[in-house]
Order: sequence, then C-alpha cells, then structure tokens
Amino acid sequence: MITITPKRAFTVQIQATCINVDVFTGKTIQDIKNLPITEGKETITLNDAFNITENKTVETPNITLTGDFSKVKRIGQGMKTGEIVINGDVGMHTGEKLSGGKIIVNGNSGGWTGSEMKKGLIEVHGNSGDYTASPYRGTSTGMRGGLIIVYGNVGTDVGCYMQGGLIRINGSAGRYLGYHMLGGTIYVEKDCAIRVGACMTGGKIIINGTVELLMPTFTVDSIKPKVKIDATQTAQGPFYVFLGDIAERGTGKIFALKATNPTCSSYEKYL
Amino acid sequence: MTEILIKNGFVFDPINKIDCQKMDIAIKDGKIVKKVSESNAKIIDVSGLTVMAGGVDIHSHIAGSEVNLGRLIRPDDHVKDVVKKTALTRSGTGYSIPTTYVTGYRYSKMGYTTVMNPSMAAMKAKHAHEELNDIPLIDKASFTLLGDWWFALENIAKGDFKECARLVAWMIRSTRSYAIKIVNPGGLESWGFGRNVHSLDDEVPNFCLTPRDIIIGMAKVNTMLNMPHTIHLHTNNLGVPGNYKTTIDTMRALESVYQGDKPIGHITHIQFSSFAGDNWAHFKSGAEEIANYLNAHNHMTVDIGQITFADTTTMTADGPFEFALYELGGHNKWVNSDVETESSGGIIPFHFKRKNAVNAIQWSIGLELSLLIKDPWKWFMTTDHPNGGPFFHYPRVFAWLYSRKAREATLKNCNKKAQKKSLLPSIDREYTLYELAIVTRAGTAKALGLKNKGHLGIGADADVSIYNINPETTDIANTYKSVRKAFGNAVYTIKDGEIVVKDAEIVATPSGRTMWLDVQTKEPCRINDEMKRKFKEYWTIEFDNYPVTDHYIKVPEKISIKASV
Amino acid sequence: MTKVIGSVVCTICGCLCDDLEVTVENNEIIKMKNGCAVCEAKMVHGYKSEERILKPHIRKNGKLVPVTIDEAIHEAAQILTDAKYPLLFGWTSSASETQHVGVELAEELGSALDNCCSVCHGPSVMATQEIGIPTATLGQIRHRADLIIYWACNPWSSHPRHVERYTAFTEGRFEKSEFKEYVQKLKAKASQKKVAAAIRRTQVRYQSPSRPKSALVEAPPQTLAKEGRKMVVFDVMKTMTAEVADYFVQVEPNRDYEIFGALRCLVNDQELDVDTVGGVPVDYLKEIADVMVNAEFGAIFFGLGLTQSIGRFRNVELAIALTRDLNRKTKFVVSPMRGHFNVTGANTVFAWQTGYPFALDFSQGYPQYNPGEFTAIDLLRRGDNDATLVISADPGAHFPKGALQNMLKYPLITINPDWNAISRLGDVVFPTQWCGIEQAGTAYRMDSVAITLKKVVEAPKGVPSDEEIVRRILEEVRVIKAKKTATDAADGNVSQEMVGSKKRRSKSIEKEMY
Amino acid sequence: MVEQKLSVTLITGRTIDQGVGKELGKGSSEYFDSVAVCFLDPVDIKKLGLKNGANVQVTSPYGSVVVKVKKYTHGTMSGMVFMPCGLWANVICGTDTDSIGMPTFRGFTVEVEPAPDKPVLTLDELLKQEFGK
Repeated sequence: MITITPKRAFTVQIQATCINVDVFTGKTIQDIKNLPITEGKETITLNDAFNITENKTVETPNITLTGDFSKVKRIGQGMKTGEIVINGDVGMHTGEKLSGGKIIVNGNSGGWTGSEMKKGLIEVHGNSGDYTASPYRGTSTGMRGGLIIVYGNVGTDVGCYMQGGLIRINGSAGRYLGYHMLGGTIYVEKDCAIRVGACMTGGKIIINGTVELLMPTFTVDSIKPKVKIDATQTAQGPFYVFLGDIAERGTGKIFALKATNPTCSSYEKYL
Repeated sequence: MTEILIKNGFVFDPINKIDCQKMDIAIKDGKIVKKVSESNAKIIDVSGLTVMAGGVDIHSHIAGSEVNLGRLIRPDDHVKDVVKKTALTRSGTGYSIPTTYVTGYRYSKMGYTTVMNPSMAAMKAKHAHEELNDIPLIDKASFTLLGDWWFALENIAKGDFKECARLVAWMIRSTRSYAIKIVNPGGLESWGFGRNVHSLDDEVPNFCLTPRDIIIGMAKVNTMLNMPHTIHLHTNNLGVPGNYKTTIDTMRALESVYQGDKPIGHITHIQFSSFAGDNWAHFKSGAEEIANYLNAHNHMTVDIGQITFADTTTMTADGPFEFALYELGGHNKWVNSDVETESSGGIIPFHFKRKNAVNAIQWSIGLELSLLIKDPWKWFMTTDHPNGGPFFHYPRVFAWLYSRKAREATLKNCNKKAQKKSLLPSIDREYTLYELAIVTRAGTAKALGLKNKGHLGIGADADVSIYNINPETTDIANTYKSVRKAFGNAVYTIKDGEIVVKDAEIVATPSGRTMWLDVQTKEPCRINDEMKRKFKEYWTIEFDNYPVTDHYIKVPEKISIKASV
Repeated sequence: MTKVIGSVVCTICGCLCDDLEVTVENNEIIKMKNGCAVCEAKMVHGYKSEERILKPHIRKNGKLVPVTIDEAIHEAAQILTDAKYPLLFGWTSSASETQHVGVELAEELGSALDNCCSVCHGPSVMATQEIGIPTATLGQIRHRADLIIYWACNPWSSHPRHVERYTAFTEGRFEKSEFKEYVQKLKAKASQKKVAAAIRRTQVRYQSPSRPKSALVEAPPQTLAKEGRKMVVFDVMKTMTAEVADYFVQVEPNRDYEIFGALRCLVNDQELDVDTVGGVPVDYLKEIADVMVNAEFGAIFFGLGLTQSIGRFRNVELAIALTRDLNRKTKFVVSPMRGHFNVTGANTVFAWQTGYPFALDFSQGYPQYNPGEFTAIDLLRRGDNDATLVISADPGAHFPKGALQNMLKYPLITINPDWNAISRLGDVVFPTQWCGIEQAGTAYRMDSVAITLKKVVEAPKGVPSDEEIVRRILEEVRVIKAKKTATDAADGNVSQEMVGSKKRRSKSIEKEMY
Repeated sequence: MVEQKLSVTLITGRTIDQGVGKELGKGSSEYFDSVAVCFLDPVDIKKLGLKNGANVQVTSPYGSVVVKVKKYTHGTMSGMVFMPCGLWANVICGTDTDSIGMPTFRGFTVEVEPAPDKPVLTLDELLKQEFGK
C-alpha cells in the first residue's frame, strides 16, 4: 500500500492523473515519487507536493490518500484495477472514465466524479459535486456501467446521458437529475430538485422523497406497489410512475413515492 | 535567400512528364531554377527517396465562419486530440476540425503546400481571411459562394449576363477570393423559407428562374471573366438516393457552354452526388454511370470527397441537406446558419462507420469513381475535409488507390450488404506514384489554373515534398502500410524555398500566402447609387463596410486577370 | 476643422450598428447621427470624460501612483510570470486583433483564460455545444421573419436599435407593408409626447391595467391573429420591449424551462397532463404554439433571463430544441442577444486558435476547456488562481462580491480606458485607447459577421492601444522566462519551481508590512 | 397594513439609463442615479409604507446593500424586485454557479426593508467598504 499525504496546503489546482493504481503498479517507491504532476502551470514531481510512504505488508487498498485533496484533480482517472481510498475531500474528475477497480472517498468529492464511467465502484461517504457520473461538455455518452454510491447529497446535473449502471444517492439530489438519460437506474433516498429526468428517453429514476416539481412533459402511467433497484434490492412503494420525456418521445420512467408526493395526486384523474 | 540543391531523388512531375527520373532540383529565391552552384547551396541528398511538387488540395474546409462554428460545437472532438505547445509551434486541438495552427502543421507534415478553402460566404469573408492568416506553412485561397446571391439571381433571370459578370467580378475582388462556388443552386434561396429544389428545372421561389439557369448562367459568367478555375459546383440533391441522375443532368446542361478547349465546370465531392437506388433501403452506387459519362466527355473535372470512416463533422453551405441528414436521426447536434441574400449553411457531427451499410457503400462509391474514371487528369483526390474525413487521413486514401490489398483489407471489415453491392472486388486497377502525383498536385494545380504550382519545372514555386519511398525497390501495393506512413510523414517539406519540415517535424513556420483575383473588367464595375441603395435594402451592413480590406490579408498574392466584358 | 465621417460602427452592444454619422471637430466628436442613447453617451460624451486614465499606475504603499509605461509593463510581466496560475479575463470590449494576442499570452504563461462570455452568454455557447443551433444572420430575419419572439430579454434597454434595424420595425424583401404603418403610427405619437408614455397608451387597449399576478390578459390575444409581422415577448416582468410587442406573456421567474418543454409537446401535437405551466395557462400556450407552427419564418431571440436564471444553459438548450422541432413544420431560427460589442469575437478568435470559445486553461501546455472548472467565477470562488489580469471589462461592477474578494487577495493588473470599478481596485493599472473610437480593429456582430471598427479621433498622447500593451507584456514575459532559464541553468538548480514559488509575492504579506 | 420586511424574488438586468450611465463613466452621477436603485411594484412599496425614492436595504444570503427604491410603472411585478446590473446589485449576488461559470445573478429570494437612517453609498465608498480599496 502506498500512502500519500499533502506536504502543504495548496492554492492552485493540481492535476495528478498519475495517482492511479495502474500507473503505480510495478514501480518502485522512488519511481513513484518522481512521477510528474502539475501545480498550476508548473510541472513538479509527486514528491514535491506530497509525502509518500510504502507499507509492503498491506495489499489493499493499493493507495491511501489522507488529508485535504480538494484541489487535486483527476485521481484514478481511467483506472482499470485496484483500490484507492481517500480519507478527506477530493477534487474534480475523480475516477473519471473508471473502467474497473474501486475508489472510496471518506469525505466530499468534486464535480465530474465518475464521469463517463464504464465499470467499477465509486463510494462517496460525503457529498458529491455537480456533474457526478455525467460526461464531458458536448458529449452524449454518459455513464455506461458500474456503481456509484453517494451517502450524502449530490449537486446538479447528475447522471446526464447515463446509459447503464446504477447511481445510488442516500441524500438529496440537485436539479436536472438524470438529464437526457438513456438507460440505467438512479435511486434517490431523499428529495429531488426541479427538472428531474428532463429530456430522458430511457432508464429509470426512483425517488423515495419529495419531487420539488415535475416537468410538464411527463405523463402519468400507473401506480406501482414496488420497484426493483437492481437484481438484489427493491424499493417499497406505492409509487406514481411517470413516463417521459414526451417532448423527446422518450420512454424513461420516474418513480415518485406516493406517500411523500401529495402534490402529484392531481395526476390521479388521468389514471 | 538560401539556395538549395536536392540531389539524387526520384522525381515525379507529371506536368513536365517526368516519371520517376533520378534528377536534381535546384532552388533559389523561392523558385525552382535551372541550377545553383554547389558550393553556395545547401545540399540535401535524397538518394532513394521520392520527390514531388508540394501537394495542392482543391477542396478542404479549413477556415471561415462555418468551420469555426464546427470547432466551437465540438469540445468532445477536441479533447480526444490535443497538441502541445513547443518552442516553435503553437498549441491547439484536433480532431476532425483542427485549429488553425494545427491545420497548417499537419498539412505541411504530409507535404502539402497549397490548400483551397472552398466555401466562403461573402458577408463573412473577413472572418475567413482572419483565420487563413493564422494557418501557417501553406498557401491558400477561398471560393466565394455566389450561386444564390440575390444580385446574381436577379441578373440571370433578366438574362443580363454581362452585368452579372461585372457584379461577380466586384464580389470576387471585394471578398479577396479566387473562384465562384455554387452550392445547391436555387436550393439555398428556397431554404430561406424552409424549402428546397429537387431537380434542375424546379422553379426557385420568388425569383423566376431554375437551378439550370443559374448553373449555365454562372458558367457563362465564369468564361466571360476568364477565371483561372472553372465554376466549383456542389450539385442539387446532394446526399439523396438516386441523385446520380441529377448529377448527369447537370453535366449535360453544361455541355452547351463547352467551347472545346478547357473544362467548363468542376463538380466537387462527387461521391455524395453519385447515389443510385430509390431510397435509403435500396441505396446503391451510381459510380459506374457517372464514370462512364466522364470517360466519354471532356468538359468536366471532379473531386471525390472520399469517406475515410472517421468520427467527423460534416459542414456545408447546403443548409437543407444538413437538415435532411439530421432528420435521418442519430445525431445530437444540428447547426443551421443562413446568411442573408447570399447563402446558408449547416453542420452535423457524423460518425461514418464501416458496419453501416450506407456509409460503407459511400466509401465504396468514392473508390469506384476514382478507379473507373480512366483519365487521372479528370478527377482529384479529396475527402472534402472534414465531411468525408479529416485531411490528415489522405495517406489512407492513397493506400486504397495504389493497393488492391489495402482496399480488400478494409472492405473485409465492412458491412456485409455493402460488400455484396461493392464493385471494388472486380476492379484491378492500382495507381502508380506518377498517377498519384497527378490526382494530388499536378491535376489540381492545372484545374485551378495555378501556373507555378503542382510541378517542379523552372520558374515554379519552390514547394517540394520528399517522401521516404524508394520507387525502385518498393512494391508499393504490397507494402502499402509503410508507404502510407511515408506519405503522412514527409522527410522534407520545402515551402517557397525554405525547409519547413524535416523528418516529419516542423522546423520553421513561415506564413503562407493568400492568393486572390483582381478581375479587371473592361467597363469598370458600376458601383452606382442604385447598387448602393440596393445594398442598404439587401444587407444589414453598410456598403462602405462590406469589402475585405488589405488589412485582413497578412501575405497577399494578388493575381490580376483581364475579363472580356 | 470639422469633418463628417460616415458608416462608423457603434461599439456598445452586439448589434454593431454601422450606420453612424459622426462629426469631428478639433479631434473631438461633437455630434452624432443615427446612434441610440447609449451610443451617444459613449461616443459623444463618455469617451472623453474626466474619468479617463492617461498614465499607467502602480499601487505603492496602498496608493496608485503614476509610473512610466516601461515600468508598468515590466511589473505586470513579473507578476504574471511569478504567479503559479494566473487568470486572464475580459477581452470582450477589445478588437479581435487584441484577443488574438491574448491567446498567445495565455499559452506562453500556461494560465487560465476566460472572457466575459462566461457571465453573459457562456451558457448559450454551451447549449450550442450540446445540441447545435439553427440560426441566421440578422438580415435573413429582417427579410423573412413574420413572427419575432423576444424571450427573457429587453432589447429596448440592452440593444436599443435591434428592433428597428433587424426585426419588427424593418422593411425586408418579403415582409413589408403592414409594419410601416405601425411604425409611422408610433412615430407620430412619439413626436407628440414622450415615446414611453405614448406606447403605453396604445397598449392600454389590449390589457386591463389592474391585472392579477398570474398576469395574463383575460381576453383572447386578438393581436396574434393579425396579418403581417407579429412580435411576442416572454418575460418575468413587463418591460419596455413588452409594451411595444403585439403580445406579452408573463412567466414566473425560473420557469422558462418548463414552458419550453410544454411548448415542445404542443408543437409536436402532444397533450399535457397539467393546466398551467410556469404561471401560464396551457390554453394560451396552445395558441402560441399554433402561431409558431403557422408562421412562414419565425425567430426567437433570447437574453440573459435564460442564461442567468436557474437552469442556465439547459434553458437555452430547450429553446434551441423547440426551434429545432419547429423546423420540421416551418422555418425557425434562434439567436442569443449577445451583449458586449465583441463578445462574439472573443468566442470566435479563441475557438479558431484553441477549439474552445471560453473557460480555457493552458496549464498542461495544450488548451483545456471546461466551464465550471476554468471559468473566472469558479476559479475565483475556489481561490484557485494567484494573480489576475483584467482587460477591457469591468468585473469590479459585474462580478459577485465573493469572487471579487478572492481576486483582490492577489495582485491585479487592469487594462481599461477609464477609471471604472476594476481600475480603481487594480495594482498595476494601464490606460488604453477606446477601441472603435481611437483605435481601429475588427469586431464580430451577434450573428458572427465581422465588421471593421473605425478610428475616428486620435488618442490622447502616450496612451497605447490594448493590443500594444498585451504584445509588450508578452514580449517581456518571454524575456523574463529566458533570463530565468539562463540563471537556473547557471546555478544548476533543478527545483526551479520551488525558487519561483518562494519569490512569489504574496500581497497579504505586503499589506501587513505597510 | 405596513410590513417590516418583504420577501421577494430578485431580478437583475439592463435598463437604458444604466446603459447610458455606464458609458458616461462609472463615477458619474448618472451611473449612480441609475444603478444604486431597485424597482418594486407600487403595491409592494405601499406594503412597506414607503415613498418613491426612499432608502431601502436589500438583503440576500450573500450580502446586503442600501439603495433607493423606485416604482416600476410598466406593468405588474408584485413579488419581485428589479435591480439594474452594477456593483450595488452584485454585492448581494452569490458565487454559486452550478458548475457552469455563471453566478447566481437573479431568481433568488431577497428581503427588502426600509432603511431611512442608512445612506446609499457611492461607488468609491462601496468599494472601500467591501474590498478596502
């Protein structure tokens, strides 16, 4: 196990794509210390900014980061195997394009966490930022598979263009949850802000709390007693089931818990 | 200026009928000269290498409002292909529409030295020239979109070709351009109200004329003005199954203007206009019919617009076509950009896939045309960058031309239905390096009327490209991969007598020149009050602010021509 | 000596009206024809106000003192090279020639580069990147549009001549007759009394003065049935523009997105399960959808009401999606009402050099783009940069307080012609010429048509153009970098970055010292 | 009944006077007069027991500023307060951008209350107060 701690507080952004199990594998501690990162415009070595130690007796997690990493971006980007544990906050693009392995954040994580992720697991024990699991600007292929669990809240535009996999949010979700979603599942334990599922054409969003306001472009379909989250878990209802986004001729489904959404009762007349 | 002597190369110079001759090329003051003294000159020994004139691209969208809008909407495309700054070169991004500097560098690495920017809305000409200034290492020129210009339409409808010619001359000068570009004649004007024309004889709403009138009228105007290039035509019905008939109609219509000497029209990216079949389900190739027509007639030239199977960005002034393409589905972005009184435009990111039947057939059509048109001086190699694929895919296209094996390797991976429909397995033709030099430099330079380009004769511009191909020892068709690589990585590119690329690395970054025509009409163009009044009515820019001034052209090369009106 | 210069271009908003007639006497503009009130304020009065900066200044002991241009250039270049991650912001009131050098400077510095677009129509550009945009040059709309929709914008105030030059009040080739009368009627009224009062009176007929909050006319919108050009305004409050419109729809704040969604369904002949959307009854929306579908050529112009309220670029995205849907039935275009006169130019120039329109970062040696990550407000909010250069913009008056406070923790260089809010806060303050008055150049209109700005009068002596300043800073940066490399090489010092960071001047420390 | 405070939605935007004032110079009296103001519906002004031109304090989660209140005469906008773009409005705007670079300039709730004893600060005074420069 490699342990990394910051040597000082950082002002400007640090891009550290090299903090990645795939990159560390097969390198000596000295090699790792000399890996290049950028602090602002300046290229420095990992050792310039961080204390790095190795503990050969422990296998997993492969990398442990302890301290404030909120200005450090792109940790575990494109990682295929292995496990990274971050004890503290972490910056943007953590686990972007993850195609395997595991990233556990014991703190908050920044925007674009798990962006365009394909496989693997990301667990955030604090809050996760805007655009979690959403793709880069102008891209219309989002998360394809894997699992993201957020124990806190998430920001806006989470799960945009999602095609597969599961996002489980134990707190509340911001605006535009599941925007333009094509497939996969998003589960929200608590409340959900406006414009949930806007422009979605497939997939399902399950909301166990209150929906602030449903888009007018959704039409009520039925009331279902329960809904499957994945192969093993089921959410107990009853749920209102909404179909949409009809402006996109979509067939995505929003499940809103009946008990917590009395405002949706106006839709019952169409059932 | 330094003198250079290129020694011992195998020279291919079709204009001067030099085919793989071992000879020296001498350069002085940016021109090819008879000889230089060996003691003063920098001597480059290129034994065992291929020497050609710098490549001349007849049709590649590299700058302008449309191109830049394409760049702007595709961050997803840029992030895949980033270029770092070096001590000498600027940073930038690709992929399908590289940024200006990167465009210059990449062209130069392939040994290209002249590129035509074929689609410039007159109103947005200043923008195009500002961008062209930022493309280093290559000479360039632009073609103005004039096929749906209200002034032209009105005068053609009236039958006043002389006045039309004078106006066109004024416009060519005011926009600092090189040729007349016509895109979907009549269609763009119709698109102003969301409609299109579907044959040569559909009437253009509100203007009392047909696409046929526009094409013939403009060809006449082009002749009257003694333009070095012919009209550069993007046909009606482009991208519609069965459109090969419209294309042949168009070529037939132009027969009446042909005077028997030099070609009268150029149909660009003809691959997109050679579709047979009634609909997309019955889509098939019309290449044979088109090639047969071209083999029997001499009044036309064409360029291909080859598909290279890339995630690219299609862009054309043909607004209605792009909308039709968008309506086929599967695209997330659609841009339409109409230009008042002149033109329109559209952009769609498009991924040409081998496994898609239509795309694969399109790929096949391009190559069928290239191989079935017998005379290489009649057709030229382009990908209609970025429509069929980005320009830096040219070496792939070369490989398909000179190697049957390369074609087979690609066809094998194509859609099964497309494989069955393709004529390629029945064609044995393989291009020689000599023929390749025709379709990439000699022929294009000739068609464009560029007397100093595309060859290595005395007095020509010293634009030279040298590739690591030994024509004596290499079987290019069999070792197509290494030859392909050599075409993408020039050993030397020399631009105006300066070595700009060495071993596929940029070593100098001079600005290229912008060529433009000063068309001198016998009667000076009448910018009278009537026209000024019309200007105010037609455009939202003042007459004084409309023309492109010298300020917008960094290194101009004015070419004066005398018109016969 | 008096001379009259025609076809002068106005440098206020994205309309770039180029028909001004300016009278110059003794190198001073004394009169102007054709311009709007804002234009007149700038071109006749504002540009020569007492607030003009005439000399470079550097803040010493907390006070700005005049210095030579060479000293200021060196100081600015030193600050920018010493900083680990500077931010270059502004650019939108400069000519594109200046913006062009700006990208080169950012690339040389490895800094962040952003323009004012990020706080005005950046979201519009981002929406374009998501789904494209069907648009047209303004003349196309002038000639053809018979339905003009202004959504969440108030051209009367922000683009005063937009309606008169490009849309409802113009004569086009295919759209004329009806409207001339209308304009003349208005003009006749305006000559009797103040325009505002007159227009208000003409509108009283259609709307009862004491409307309820949902704010919709009770009577059916008879003006929607009229022949010829129609102008419809959607906004959260009734603006001057709304008063000259044929029909005004008042929407609840932050509900534009829902209305666009609903209109998309209605345009596609789908039914909605709700009765009102964003405070507007669905029945009204149906009528509007009908009018849209039946138009020969429709145009939607949208403003900051979409890009600055909740949803931001998603609002614009849906406006574009609606336009796109409408193109299946008729011809429709959509266009943002760009603010600063050359903000479109900044996007254009940045895009052709880097591929991206704003929110750029060069720290990796190549351009990176991500609004939210490299946009000025986000960088400042997180305190991610350690020096700022502001050129031809006034974030002092237009950035939220929190962002400014972080900006002012570190050295600030400003390049502006007059003592605006940000110049007052600067540490190195450059004077510069007024672009389009004292300096020629190129600007891009809101529909990305390039127009040449004219030089009308000479600048005060010793005041350089901003292009010259940026170019000189760039040269000085290269000199400093070359020296640094040379010294480092001589010392054999490997960890040059560390030395650099120690040398870095922290302003807070300076403050404590004084 | 006169209310102490009013919770309203803030809208910021351009006005023609602000445009003219800005071009005349940020230190000009025209700029001050056109920007250090807020517009309320006459009904809301009445609710607060105020007269046109009185000083009011506008408070948001991000800050608080004193400006003059003016009647909005073009149409009803009850429940909203309009402030022209400028430093005074920006003192109460937030920096949250939803990760797209655009700060919260409008569409959030603010409180408006009479402030007869507090002065409206000039540009320089406000800069000094907020940024110490």
